[in-house]
Amino acid sequence: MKKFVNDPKQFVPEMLEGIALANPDTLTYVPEYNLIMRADAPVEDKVSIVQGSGSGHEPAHVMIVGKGMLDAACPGDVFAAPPMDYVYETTKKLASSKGVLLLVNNYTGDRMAFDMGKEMAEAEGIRVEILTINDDVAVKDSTYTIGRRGVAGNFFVIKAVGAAAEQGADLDELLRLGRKVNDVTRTMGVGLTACTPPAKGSPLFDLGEDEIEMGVGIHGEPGRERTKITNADAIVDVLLDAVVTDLPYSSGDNVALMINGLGGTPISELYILYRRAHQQLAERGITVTRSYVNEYCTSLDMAGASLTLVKLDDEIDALLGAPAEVAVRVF
Amino acid sequence: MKKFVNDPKQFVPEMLEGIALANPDTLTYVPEYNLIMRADAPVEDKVSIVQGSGSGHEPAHVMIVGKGMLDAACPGDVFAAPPMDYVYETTKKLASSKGVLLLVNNYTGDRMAFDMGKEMAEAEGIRVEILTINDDVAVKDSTYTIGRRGVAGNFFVIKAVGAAAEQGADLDELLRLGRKVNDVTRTMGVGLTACTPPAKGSPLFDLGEDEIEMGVGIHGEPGRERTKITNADAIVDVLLDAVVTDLPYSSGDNVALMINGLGGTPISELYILYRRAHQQLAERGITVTRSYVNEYCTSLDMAGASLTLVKLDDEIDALLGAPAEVAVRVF
Amino acid sequence: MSSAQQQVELVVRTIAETAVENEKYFGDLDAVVGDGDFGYSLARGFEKVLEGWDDLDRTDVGTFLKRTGMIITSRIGGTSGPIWGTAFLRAGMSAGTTQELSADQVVQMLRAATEGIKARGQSDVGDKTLLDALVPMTDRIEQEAKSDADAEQILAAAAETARRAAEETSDMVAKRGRASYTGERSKGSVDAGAMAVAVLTERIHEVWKTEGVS
Amino acid sequence: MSSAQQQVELVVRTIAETAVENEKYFGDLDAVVGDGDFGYSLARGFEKVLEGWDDLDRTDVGTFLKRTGMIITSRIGGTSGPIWGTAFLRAGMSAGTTQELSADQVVQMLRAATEGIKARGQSDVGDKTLLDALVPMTDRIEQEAKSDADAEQILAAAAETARRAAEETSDMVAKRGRASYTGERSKGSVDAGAMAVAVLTERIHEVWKTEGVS
Ligand SMILES: Nc1ncnc2c1ncn2[C@@H]1O[C@H](COP(=O)(O)OP(=O)(O)O)[C@@H](O)[C@H]1O
Ligand SMILES: Nc1ncnc2c1ncn2[C@@H]1O[C@H](COP(=O)(O)OP(=O)(O)O)[C@@H](O)[C@H]1O
Ligand SMILES: [Mg+2]
Ligand SMILES: [Mg+2]
Ligand SMILES: [Mg+2]
Ligand SMILES: [Mg+2]
Repeated sequence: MKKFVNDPKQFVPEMLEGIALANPDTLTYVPEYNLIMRADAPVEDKVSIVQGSGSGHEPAHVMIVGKGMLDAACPGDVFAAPPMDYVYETTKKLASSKGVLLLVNNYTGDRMAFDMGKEMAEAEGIRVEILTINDDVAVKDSTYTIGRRGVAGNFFVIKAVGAAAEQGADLDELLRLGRKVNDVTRTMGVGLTACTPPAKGSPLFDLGEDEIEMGVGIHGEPGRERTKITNADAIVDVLLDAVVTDLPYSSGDNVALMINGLGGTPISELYILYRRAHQQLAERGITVTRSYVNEYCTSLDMAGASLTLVKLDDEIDALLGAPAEVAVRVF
Repeated sequence: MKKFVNDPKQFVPEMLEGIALANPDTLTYVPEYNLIMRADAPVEDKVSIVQGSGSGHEPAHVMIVGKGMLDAACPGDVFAAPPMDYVYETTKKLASSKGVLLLVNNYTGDRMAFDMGKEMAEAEGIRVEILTINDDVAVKDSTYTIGRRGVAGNFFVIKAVGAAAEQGADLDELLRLGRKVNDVTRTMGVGLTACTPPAKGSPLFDLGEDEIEMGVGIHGEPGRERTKITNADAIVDVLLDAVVTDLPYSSGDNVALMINGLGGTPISELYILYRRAHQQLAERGITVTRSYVNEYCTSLDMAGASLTLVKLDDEIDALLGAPAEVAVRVF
Repeated sequence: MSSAQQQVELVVRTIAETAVENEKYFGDLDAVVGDGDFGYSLARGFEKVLEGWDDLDRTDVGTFLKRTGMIITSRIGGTSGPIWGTAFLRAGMSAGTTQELSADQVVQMLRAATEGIKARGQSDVGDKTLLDALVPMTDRIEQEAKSDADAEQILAAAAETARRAAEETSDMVAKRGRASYTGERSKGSVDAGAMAVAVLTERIHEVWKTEGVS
Repeated sequence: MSSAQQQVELVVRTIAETAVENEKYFGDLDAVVGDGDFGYSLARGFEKVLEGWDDLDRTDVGTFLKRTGMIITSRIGGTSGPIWGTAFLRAGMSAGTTQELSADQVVQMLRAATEGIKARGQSDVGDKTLLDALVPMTDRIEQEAKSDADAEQILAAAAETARRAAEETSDMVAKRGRASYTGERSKGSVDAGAMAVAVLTERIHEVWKTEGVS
């Protein structure tokens, strides 16, 4: 394993400590619950927005805590949903007069932890709602599973409800908005390599030198199918077709287009993917009016990328365009 | 080779096209010279700031063109300085009444291309100055080389002169400021893996499963020495000691600390490095007042990182804190 | 200390130690079609159980199991925290203040744990989860208890059934958990949770033979 | 077309084609202690020369070489663009409007190119660059020209010297270019630029034997 890591068991706490040290004025760190929260949270008269999920997806979610985005994140260990306690304690700490919105990526472990945490917090009189995100079109047959996974598209739900909460929206309004964004958001990913969890110390699966994993999950779960590697444009075409036809997005639509890096792929390559996606959308009469090319939701050090579309209307567009401040930044 | 690439010869142009498509309102792309420039450049009554260098270091420099940073970037092919023509044509296009400042990372090819481009532009009556950046402490013996390399520390020079130019500083003042920042900036990097240039299709060098390259360059040039891999803290200690003792930075100093990812290392690991560096600086009585943890100057898909310190005074601090807008962004 | 308490402590301690020892093996099993963290999650949680071992509330067997369950739920993340925590909580609720453990009581505790897992995981036998080892194992214990087998013999039978059942999950298509995303591709490898049940039961049987209280 | 023009075209064309053919080999040489782009840079630049071949200004040998140099400087990046471009420019300036190429004139052209490279690269013999093949090769041509050797024999000697000199760069420590950053570690592998000079000279010799004009 070639990683910057000390004791693998301390991977998450040490990362969180780093984030806290780098952002002393804006973030507070509560080690007992892996909790990173806005220094000024809970903000009175504002719904607190919280997301948990496993670690290993950075910058999601601990590095997008900040004004206009999340009020707090309480991650679990690498690829493991947070223990129910973390959710419960975080919810208590974040309780504002307007309540707490828990954003949950649709996985068994996360769903259970947040359901249990919510119940316990409600028992103490805190108003809590859960909004489940499930944008991954790679998971086809939902009768056999807990349903579609939540992947990089969660960024748009967070951004939208984060902006609306800042503008004073109440819990019901945030639920409406979050569901609305989730409903028009679709993602599919591709893995070029497997990722290596620090505690495992070796890659999660074997991929041949000429193989890629189409529809890969963000936890190194295998995807729809293993295929031979092709050129960048051909890969984009597969991802884009799966995503576009799913909603479907159609001629005349304005969309946000995200090319999200999975951790090991440099941004130069992401722009090569972006180029093709933008051009192919134009061919279909779909206009990209917002572009997101960076790492948003990674899978440790996996080389790969995902493609997300969000269908925009004026309401969503305004929320995505609202200002926000986060730890993952350039300046 | 596992990369998102079509024809390797089109790697740079396709990436640039992607950047242009994603930023139609703010950037202009001139394919003949690999030129990405601010849509409103040259801004009258403002010195234009230009940086070239080879490609493969993204977001440097094509993705940090924008208000308060670069006015233009004219990259060469992967790891190859731009041809002299690109520099010349870019300088002509960017010529404003206050002149053009060319920022050059200290490499033979870049120095030659920019010297020749400058001479040709001057022959046409354009006022041009060159500022050379050389922050890499890994290159020890400068009598045997062209001198220290310019690496991730160039970000701070760009940020400072970019901000000052926006505030109206003239060429001489920018030269003074840029040299001042360069003089208090030091960097050292470490490579965990070799990078794979798309045209080569295989890693630039071989590193054993338990080997790392200390003092590695950003073009896959080998570094000071090859050592056995150790834990993250021990690696930071080596980098930090080399950097701190070089200026030297000393007790009572305020510094900016950058942990720069080399392309294949996820941001989670960068924060583990940041944590140790911040703590060790505190032990030495050095206070981190500005933090930069992200990818700034990469080496394609190399797993690795570099550590940069900038000694701050009020003047530099204010320039680093000034607003700026670039293509590499989260929102 | 009641004999029930002694027996439960031996079993819980064996489970905890075996989970810690098998961190890598369980993790590798989960890596095949899952995300590889199952071994890590169990090991970290049961490490906590062992760390706090001497301070666990031993008022009665039920309390002891419930406290264990709460440590697990609060310390283990992923799917396994809620699943295993719930199992221990329910087993504890079923055991109550009993002083002696009959085979029937053990079966009742295992049934309670099973129902808890099903409810929490919205899952059932056939979904390729730990239930596919746990349920046949419980059935076997129930059946053996009707004969005149002693505890050691019952455990031997349980271990044998759990192992066979766990191995048979290899032919199943996962319908719950992360493995389910791969659909047909989940065939051909055993479920990590089911195999953990088998390994734990085998280990309990071994320990019982050498240190068994009765 | 003057015989000088014919000869220069044959040489330039051979250089260009050989550079394109050896893209991978030259790149691999540069990868050892450099950044691996040398082969790519040369190949892309000389491809441009070949693309524009028929339209090159053939007013005289000097102009032809200078136009070639300008394509190289404007199309090749890295260190090699300015270095090789300058070499062709200076050779062209030295050749001027000559109609016939004597061995002495060739030596003068090579000396001019060498001086251009030294000035542009602030480098000299002994720095482990292409100069360490180019200068011994030029010396050898000068020496052979004093005997009564014909062009083909002179080229054979030049190729032999270039190859030996290039191989000897393996013992040198790089003092210029990217390889210099590695200091002592640059020992043990040949310089990519020097080896390119050797390969190109050998190829020119071969082509001359079969297609040579004189
Ligand atoms: N819905 C469920 N109900 C019961 N058991 C489940 C369920 N989902 C998964 N499991 C069990 O949990 C094991 C995986 O646990 P763990 O690795 O902690 O989960 P994950 O990483 O997917 O959150 C599986 O091997 C299976 O036995
Ligand atoms: N200062 C210099 N003067 C002359 N030749 C040089 C100089 N630096 C490098 N070279 C030659 O150029 C070759 C490398 O060219 P290239 O790969 O284009 O350079 P880089 O990638 O370092 O910019 C070296 O093998 C050497 O022969
Ligand atoms: Mg997990
Ligand atoms: Mg180069
Ligand atoms: Mg798992
Ligand atoms: Mg090179």
